[in-house]
Amino acid sequence: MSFLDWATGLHGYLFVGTILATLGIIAVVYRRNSIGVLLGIELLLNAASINFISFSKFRTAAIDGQIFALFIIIIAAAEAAVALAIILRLYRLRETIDAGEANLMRN
Amino acid sequence: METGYITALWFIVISAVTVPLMLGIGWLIRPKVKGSELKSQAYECGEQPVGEAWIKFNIRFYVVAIIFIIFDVEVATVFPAMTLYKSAIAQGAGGIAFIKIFLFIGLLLSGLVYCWVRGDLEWIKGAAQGIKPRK
Amino acid sequence: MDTASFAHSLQTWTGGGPLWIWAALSAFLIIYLIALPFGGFATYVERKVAADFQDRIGPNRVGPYGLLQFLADAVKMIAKEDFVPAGADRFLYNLAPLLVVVGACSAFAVLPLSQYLMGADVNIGIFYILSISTLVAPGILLGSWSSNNKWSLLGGLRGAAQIVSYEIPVALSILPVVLISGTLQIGSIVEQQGWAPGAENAAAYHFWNVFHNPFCFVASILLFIGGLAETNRIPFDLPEAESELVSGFNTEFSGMRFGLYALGEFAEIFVMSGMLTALYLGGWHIPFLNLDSLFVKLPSGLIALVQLGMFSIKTLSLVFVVMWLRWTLPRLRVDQLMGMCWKGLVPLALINLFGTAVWMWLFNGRSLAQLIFGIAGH
Amino acid sequence: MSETAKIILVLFQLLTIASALLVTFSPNILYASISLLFAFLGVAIMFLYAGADFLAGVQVIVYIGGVTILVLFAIMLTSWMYQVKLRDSRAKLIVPLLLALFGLLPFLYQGAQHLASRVLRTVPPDFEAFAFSPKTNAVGEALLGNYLLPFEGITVLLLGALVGAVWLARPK
Repeated sequence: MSFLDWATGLHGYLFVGTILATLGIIAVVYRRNSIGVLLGIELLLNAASINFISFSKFRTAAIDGQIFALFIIIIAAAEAAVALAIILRLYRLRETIDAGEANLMRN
Repeated sequence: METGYITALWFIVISAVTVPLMLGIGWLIRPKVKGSELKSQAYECGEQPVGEAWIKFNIRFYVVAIIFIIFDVEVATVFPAMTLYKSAIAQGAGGIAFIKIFLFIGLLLSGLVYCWVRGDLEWIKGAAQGIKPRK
Repeated sequence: MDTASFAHSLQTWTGGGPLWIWAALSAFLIIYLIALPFGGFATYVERKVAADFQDRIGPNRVGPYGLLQFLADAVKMIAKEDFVPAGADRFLYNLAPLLVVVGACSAFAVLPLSQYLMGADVNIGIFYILSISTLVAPGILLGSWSSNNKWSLLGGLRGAAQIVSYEIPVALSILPVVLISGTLQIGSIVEQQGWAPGAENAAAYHFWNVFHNPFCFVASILLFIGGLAETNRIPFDLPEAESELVSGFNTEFSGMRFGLYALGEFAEIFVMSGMLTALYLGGWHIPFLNLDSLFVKLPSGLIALVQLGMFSIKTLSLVFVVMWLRWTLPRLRVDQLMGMCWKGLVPLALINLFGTAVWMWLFNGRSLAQLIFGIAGH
Repeated sequence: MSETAKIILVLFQLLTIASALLVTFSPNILYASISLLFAFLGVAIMFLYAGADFLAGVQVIVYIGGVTILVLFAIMLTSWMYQVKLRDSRAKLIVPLLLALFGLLPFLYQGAQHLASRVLRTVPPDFEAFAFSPKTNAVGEALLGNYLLPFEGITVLLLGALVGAVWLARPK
């Protein structure tokens, strides 16, 4: 089995998906800039849809995985719209976009 | 079908290569001139540039972008459903397909109506409250 | 009627060779023989048309009637001093024209030049154009941001807001065609717009989509208006409004970088006109004539040429209308622009969609022409 | 699938990974969002190769044409966001890196136990046919058939998102 076959097969897809998911988690935890956190979430959602798509092709050859990926994309877009509106609001209220300082609900 | 997508990818690759190619040719044949500080100033109609270019903008741009992304998603989702309508009519199931599709679009429309009524589609501040821009 | 991609045609005409080479060559030919020369030549035509409208002569020095002006312009652009303003973000400044050119030129892949000359007749055809041309908006936005100039940034933000807003009416005006044809594949959409009252499978042909029903006629006009706005043409040229924003998002772009922006813009105009031609105006079809149902079987090369000519005539007349409008209509204000999109075009496009669906339901999917000639539905 | 096509796919996969690295680690938030654009593009190409042509189109339209533009607007409209330099703490990297190791372990294992994994390789018979068959109609059939309720439900979600986001972003 050559490298090309591996990379373009199921394992290659899952490998890229895993890397994206990991980097997404890292961005969510590590970034203090709220927009950076949002970018990390987008990476995570992309990783999830890669997994759905790859299993839909390499295991079932059915359309269902693609429908799930479609819904993931839709929800990601809605989530991005709301999240960015929240970030803008946060800035207007607290003059910051540091995710660590959005702690009004803590006390 | 495979060839189709591979060709489409080649289009992307070749048009992406075109830009560095043209800039590279230009770099080779043009005279090398050393720019001065005055020359590389940002253009503000001949005046000295004032402050940063990154000034604060009308937040309306952002509201429009939000409305756009929601509609974009809805339109993209409705495309595959639309491709079925013709065959649904041919099979005599046009009514059901019509209701399924236009229920979806009707909800989309209600979002537009909400934004319209609340004045989010007005570009000028206060236009929703009846303050008209100068004619 | 069989549709073959340009790569397949090249393979059959030359005989053999791996397909991917022909795929790459077809992409190269279409971009370098159609997209970029059109972008260059269109600047000459634009100036000549402008001169005619204003009772001037226009460019007349280089070559007969100034025909070679575009070559002179190209040489000038390429040889011009390269200049990056102070405080610019160099990486994004270089990346921005790339995004615009890729967004505009890649869309040529699915334009139905002829049934044997389509770059790639992919089955998401229209969707491919819609999706790849979204790269233009980030390109404009980044170009304006990176050049560290107030005019640029204002123009770029306006441009991006305008382009993304008008994507909605454009997509909604494409949907009636999808309803009628039941596919997104451009080759098959064009094929269905042929003319064949006497043929056996006459129900499969419903003449030009623009005459399919009254709603489609309105939808095609909306698509044209939306296309004007997507390509930043007058009356929607707010992103580069000369009289208020100097030159808008490309103020700080000079020489070949500006040239690339201009090429991208003209290529996009061609794509928009070509898309309108393919979706509503019958694409490569000659009106009232079906080349495949003639009494003689024409060679495929000849058919390809005739169809290419037909497609070019339709598309270039639309391009001419675009240039004509430049000297006819005044520029809109930002609030009028946004109001027109969200309160005018979007509701109207939704009505068209609804109307087309009702028409399809009532008349069992038959077009006006089919009703007149009494052709049965499916 | 030809070797050339496979090489193109691998190149786009590498582009995806490289851009994702930039998204996570670039200190400049604008560059992070631009590289996110390229990551999305790479993922779209991966979708294309996996037989999800329509999904690839949606990915480009929604993510590149929508989400990226929205993020760029947010960064540019609030110019201060660009200039704010928030220091990220390195200590926070430990947990995710452990998670990453955990996630990538199967692949290391798979490299070693190359033959064992071949057992998993039960390729469906119509594998190639699925990859390059038109998907738009199939997606439409699923949306109007089995997935009708989520299809209609998604509009309610989007409506809620629209109303909420516009309310939050509305200038006061």
